[in-house]
Amino acid sequence: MTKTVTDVICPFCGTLCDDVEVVISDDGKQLLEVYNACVIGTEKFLHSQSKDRVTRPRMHQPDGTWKEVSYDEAAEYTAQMLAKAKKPLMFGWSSTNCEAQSVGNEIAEISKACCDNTAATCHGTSLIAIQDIGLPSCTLGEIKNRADRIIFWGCNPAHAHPRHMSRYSIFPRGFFTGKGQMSRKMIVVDPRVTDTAKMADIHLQVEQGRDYELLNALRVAFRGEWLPDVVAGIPKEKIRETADLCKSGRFGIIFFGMGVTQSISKNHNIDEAIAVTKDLNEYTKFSIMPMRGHYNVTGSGEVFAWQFGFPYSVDLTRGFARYNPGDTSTIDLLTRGEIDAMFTIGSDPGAHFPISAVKPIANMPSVCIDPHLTPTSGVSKLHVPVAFNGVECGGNCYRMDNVPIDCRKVVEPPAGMLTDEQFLIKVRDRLKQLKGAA
Amino acid sequence: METVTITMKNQPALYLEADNVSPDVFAGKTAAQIADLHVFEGNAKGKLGAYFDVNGNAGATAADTRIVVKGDVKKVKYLGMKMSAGEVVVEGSTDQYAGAWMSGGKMVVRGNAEAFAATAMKGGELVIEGNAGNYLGAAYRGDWRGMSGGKILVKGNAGSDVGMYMLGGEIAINGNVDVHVATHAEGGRVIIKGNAKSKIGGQLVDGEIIIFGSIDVMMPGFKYVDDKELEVDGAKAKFAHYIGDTGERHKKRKGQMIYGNLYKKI
Amino acid sequence: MSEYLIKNGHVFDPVQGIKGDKKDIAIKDGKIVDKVSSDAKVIDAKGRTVMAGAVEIHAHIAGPKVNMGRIYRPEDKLFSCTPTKGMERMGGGYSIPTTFKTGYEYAKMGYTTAMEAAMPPLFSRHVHEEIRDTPIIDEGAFPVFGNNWFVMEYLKNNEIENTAAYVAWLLRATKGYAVKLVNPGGTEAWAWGLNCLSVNDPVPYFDITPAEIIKGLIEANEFLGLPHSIHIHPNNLGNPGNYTTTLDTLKLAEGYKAKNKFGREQVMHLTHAQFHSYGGETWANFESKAKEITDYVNRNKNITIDTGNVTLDETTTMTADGPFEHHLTELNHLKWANIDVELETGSGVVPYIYSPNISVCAIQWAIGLELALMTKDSMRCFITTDHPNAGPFTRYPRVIKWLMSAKAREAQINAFKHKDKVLSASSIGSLDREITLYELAQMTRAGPAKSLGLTHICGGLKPGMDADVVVYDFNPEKPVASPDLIEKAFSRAAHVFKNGVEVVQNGEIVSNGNKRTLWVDAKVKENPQVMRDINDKFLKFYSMTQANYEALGHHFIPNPLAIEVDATQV
Amino acid sequence: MTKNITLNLISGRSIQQGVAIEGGKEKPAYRTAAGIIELDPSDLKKLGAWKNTNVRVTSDYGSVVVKATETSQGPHPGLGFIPMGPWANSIIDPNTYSTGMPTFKGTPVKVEVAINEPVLLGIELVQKLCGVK
Repeated sequence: MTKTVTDVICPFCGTLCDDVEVVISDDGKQLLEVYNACVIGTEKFLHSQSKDRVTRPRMHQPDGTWKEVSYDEAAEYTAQMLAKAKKPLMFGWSSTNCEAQSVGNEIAEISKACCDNTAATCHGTSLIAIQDIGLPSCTLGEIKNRADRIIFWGCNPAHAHPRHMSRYSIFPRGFFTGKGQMSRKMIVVDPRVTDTAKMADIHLQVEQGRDYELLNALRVAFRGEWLPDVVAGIPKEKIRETADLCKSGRFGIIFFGMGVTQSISKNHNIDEAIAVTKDLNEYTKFSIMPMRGHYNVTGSGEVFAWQFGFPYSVDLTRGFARYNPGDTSTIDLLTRGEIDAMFTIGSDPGAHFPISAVKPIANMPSVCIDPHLTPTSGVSKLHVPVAFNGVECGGNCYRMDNVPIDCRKVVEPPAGMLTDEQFLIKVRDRLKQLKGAA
Repeated sequence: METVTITMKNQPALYLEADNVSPDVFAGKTAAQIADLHVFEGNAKGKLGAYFDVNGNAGATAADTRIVVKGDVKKVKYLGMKMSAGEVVVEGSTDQYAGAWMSGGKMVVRGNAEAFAATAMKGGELVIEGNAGNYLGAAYRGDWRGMSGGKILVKGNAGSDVGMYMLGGEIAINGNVDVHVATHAEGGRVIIKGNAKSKIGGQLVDGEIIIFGSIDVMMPGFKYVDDKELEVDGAKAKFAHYIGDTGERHKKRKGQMIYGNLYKKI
Repeated sequence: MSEYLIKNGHVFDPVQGIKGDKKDIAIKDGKIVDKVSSDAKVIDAKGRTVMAGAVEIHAHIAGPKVNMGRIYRPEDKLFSCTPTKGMERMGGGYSIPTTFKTGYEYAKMGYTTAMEAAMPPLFSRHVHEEIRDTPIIDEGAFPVFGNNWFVMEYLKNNEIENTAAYVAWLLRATKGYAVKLVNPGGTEAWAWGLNCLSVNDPVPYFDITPAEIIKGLIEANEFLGLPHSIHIHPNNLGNPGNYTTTLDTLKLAEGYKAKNKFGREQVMHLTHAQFHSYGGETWANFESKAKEITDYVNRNKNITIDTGNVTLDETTTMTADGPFEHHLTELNHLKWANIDVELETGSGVVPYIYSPNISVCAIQWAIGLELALMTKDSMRCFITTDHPNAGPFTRYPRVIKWLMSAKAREAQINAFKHKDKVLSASSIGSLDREITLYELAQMTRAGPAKSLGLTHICGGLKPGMDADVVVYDFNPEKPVASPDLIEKAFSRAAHVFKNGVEVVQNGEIVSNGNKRTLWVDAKVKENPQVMRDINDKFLKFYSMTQANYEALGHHFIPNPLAIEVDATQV
Repeated sequence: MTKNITLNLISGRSIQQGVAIEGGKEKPAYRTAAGIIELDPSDLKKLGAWKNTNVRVTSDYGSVVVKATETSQGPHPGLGFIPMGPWANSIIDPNTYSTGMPTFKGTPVKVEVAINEPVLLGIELVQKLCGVK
């Protein structure tokens, strides 16, 4: 006999689909089938079952081999490393739950560390822009029920958020959008003819790195001011047509992604996109939303914010919280040679940082807490495999629109494996002894 | 004016935070008391004297205190932070936040200064004889109140985001600048003797940008109006006059829209 | 649990009518008791003021818009973050403090209970996570109902019983405490960029008016017999001349009597009245209508209000009144955040600077104080700053100074750039009333507790009540040398006890206490139709499944205190 | 001297890369999904390479061998796409302009045919570049 678990939350991307169904074996140990999830989400659930999975902490030996150690020994190494370091960096947090993040923040506070999440390489620059001019936004249900103008700017949901368009943005029939896709106009801005762009009513194939200029041109068009003939490779007629299409909607939304946060101008691209949104609220109703990638990167920012006051790039080394990307941000800390110990959890800087920011990690005391084998675990001194969040343990996480959803545990982790939170509690308690903290 | 000379003797393994190195903090202190001030290397609290030789006593007030910083301080942050008077001379290059939040006095960096120099400067003078990093004379994150007064002179080049959210004062750069100049500015004046790349004056509400060299790509929100002759530190020259950012909000005076101004030498 | 005896203090307790008499307060097992054994720890309160722990009836201290404020205002924390200190976690933030700092600051001022004023139901998990991380103080949260699709659809057909059943379900699903209305109908209109500026403006599509929503929710609230009445932020907030909208709103309560077992007498609580007592047609002839508002309140016993005092600081405005925040950003051009919430509500956030050099700000300051000074019954007017909207809650001691000292008010008036305009646009200059310590205890303890239906738990020092006790370094028998000493005394309490645990000593945190989350568990008759409607809306319109919406496990609310009401027999 | 072309390189998510990272970064499937550069047909022609031949991509910041494939999301002449991962990150511009964000998109690169050079596995590549076994 098998059991079906419903209303399961997919822990892959910020879309946080919560309608997944999972078939598990009677003893609750095996995950057999996955329904409703996208191909990536399905792989995420199924991979947790792979037989070749590492189930115990391992120390990296100079000859490249790995020596298995106990979780207690792993916690000891981690606590000692954090206690000794003058400027440890605790990075990641996006693939773990808010409960673990809270314990992590306590550890960071006791060890006076820098702490940062994967916004560092995805929407960190969006946060800088939000701090500069705000964020008129809404929940995804508002899009589903009201939106008739959908803009995807520098993002490719067809690949990065596979169910976004069907659940929230393009296809669903909502309260005021009974005709679904027919009631919406879709605009895509991307230097490539992406699979998302192929579906659009209007595709602006912007010259890469000129989003700032194109966004500015839209604002100029709203005000009917003079425009050059061509901006960012787009003729001004096309720009004015797009501006009018935005104005003529009842409720519009701009979704934006790495195309703008990681291209030159970075925060300024988002800043100008938010200004575009603000302008459009003088003619109709418009919102804007970052397409957050990691399933709980948003949650990490929320927890950092209510506990320390800043959403990422937090520096606690002076005993109180400071924030200034460029100084306290992970990539700069690594490439500038500011830190002397690296603690990674729920993310893979080894694969997703520029190599010049990865090399320092290989040359300092380092811990990688991750259920997978990754380039980060490959260059770290200690690898601590843990239970899969959202599959083998529950816990709260936040969707790309900041809506909190409590993840479900669907199967037991392999015998004797700890969750992030359980391991972090070991580290915290040991660290308190070392630091003689209350 | 009394002079205190601090000379780097023990390089920090990481970076050093020396926000106590300012005339305001030194004022009224003897060399010994100054050596006893704290500095931070990461989370390790140490003494200024453990890293620097300290010679000379400070004057009674910030105004009559002059600080000379010698040796390699490339990895020292916050020199001259929040200074309100007196003088700081850094003989070499220094790291981030040189003269950040300064409100008076004069700071000279003979070499280069890294990012965030003169953040939210209110007054006084900062001279960087080498190159300046990013966010020179810019606002702190999230603050709409950037540099509001004082003068910055960079003899070399400057990085990106010069004068973001600038409200007043003047920034002069003899060399070239990287992208984004005077973004969101609502006053003040930025003079660039060399070349500018692109994204110049984006979201400019008010204020003035004068460029002697080239601009790779002009923002679409800048509209040519006329040619103007301007006198910039003594020398007269002819400039193409643009107003902008025409996509941005602007104040009105007597029903007249007040735009920011960009002048490009012809 | 330990015993305490607080000896010889001047006790002010409206619940028992004690007006400063020298009295001992005994604490045992977390409760106030008549007597304790000889080994009770003795606290000498001689020459000091003793009151119950203060009760915050309206502040924005936890949840999505508060955290948006923290996220998007790093400059609010610049140079103000505080280190770990003994019991205390790191803190930071001036107008939007971190959760830890929030709990500590309230406790240090002698506050032991606080209500989060607006919880978007879809975000209840977030609100409760922040409440969990706010030490010491007991907290509850008000879910917002004034723009909720279920409510508008039921009330369109005047279906009170169904509305009540839905309210009960949502209070349980979100672990909410009371029925909050914010710009009823107006925030739904804002989803289309519109607004409802009077109680009779129709809500787009839903063909219902704010007036019908308000009356309907009063009836549903009293049908259930909830501890608190409806708690309303009326339409047309912050606009010159809006006092007429406020009076229209208050009049909707006429003829309704409170039905509940908690001793609550009002059927409507008007919050941050200061923002709703404006005269004039433009900012140029902007003036106070505090007299018109308080005249009405003084005449009608079924209303309570809180002030929303402007503290003349740089702060961060945040409200579920989405259209208002858009209006504000158009005025001051500062960064604007907006969060529209599907089927339920919305909100906005904009920084604001109340400058003493701007006449409107100074007049707003005057209005807030007028409201407190012109309300005759201090059991029906409570001190708030609508934190952080009119100013941070950490300014309460300063507001208390202004209320207790005409001299302090005069000094501030003289400091205004447009003094004459303030005096002509308000009557603050002619008010010589000075709030007594007993009235202060009414406005900050007994009053709000009664309005919230918590009289049996907090707000007083009667044996049997929770031992929330505060000792202030303030001698009521000595004349006050300088008004600033009032502010000083109420900024940092000498002793604070929360449920019998000493949490503050000489203004320092000595224990993180054992904070509780207050919520209202209302039982109603089975209502299959409402359950069907809920089911249907989740299938068709919500972006989240009903099962996940209703999931609010123990890890969010480790220490709940459910206030139970039974409406099955109605 | 071998023929080469210069392109503007961007990196980013692809659904195959997404599936592969969840399937295991130690597996060859990850290399198949992300150890590639998607080129416009016209650029393949300029390079004089068949699709699915190995090429060396070099920038001011490093050099890496990947398999050249024909883009399915074109045309985008002059633009090369390497899915986010160790291969792209061996050569992208790490400059953050003091915002904390590297310039993952918009790095000028040179592409040349390298038929006989192997495309390394993800973890292998990073370990090699970091000089660890």
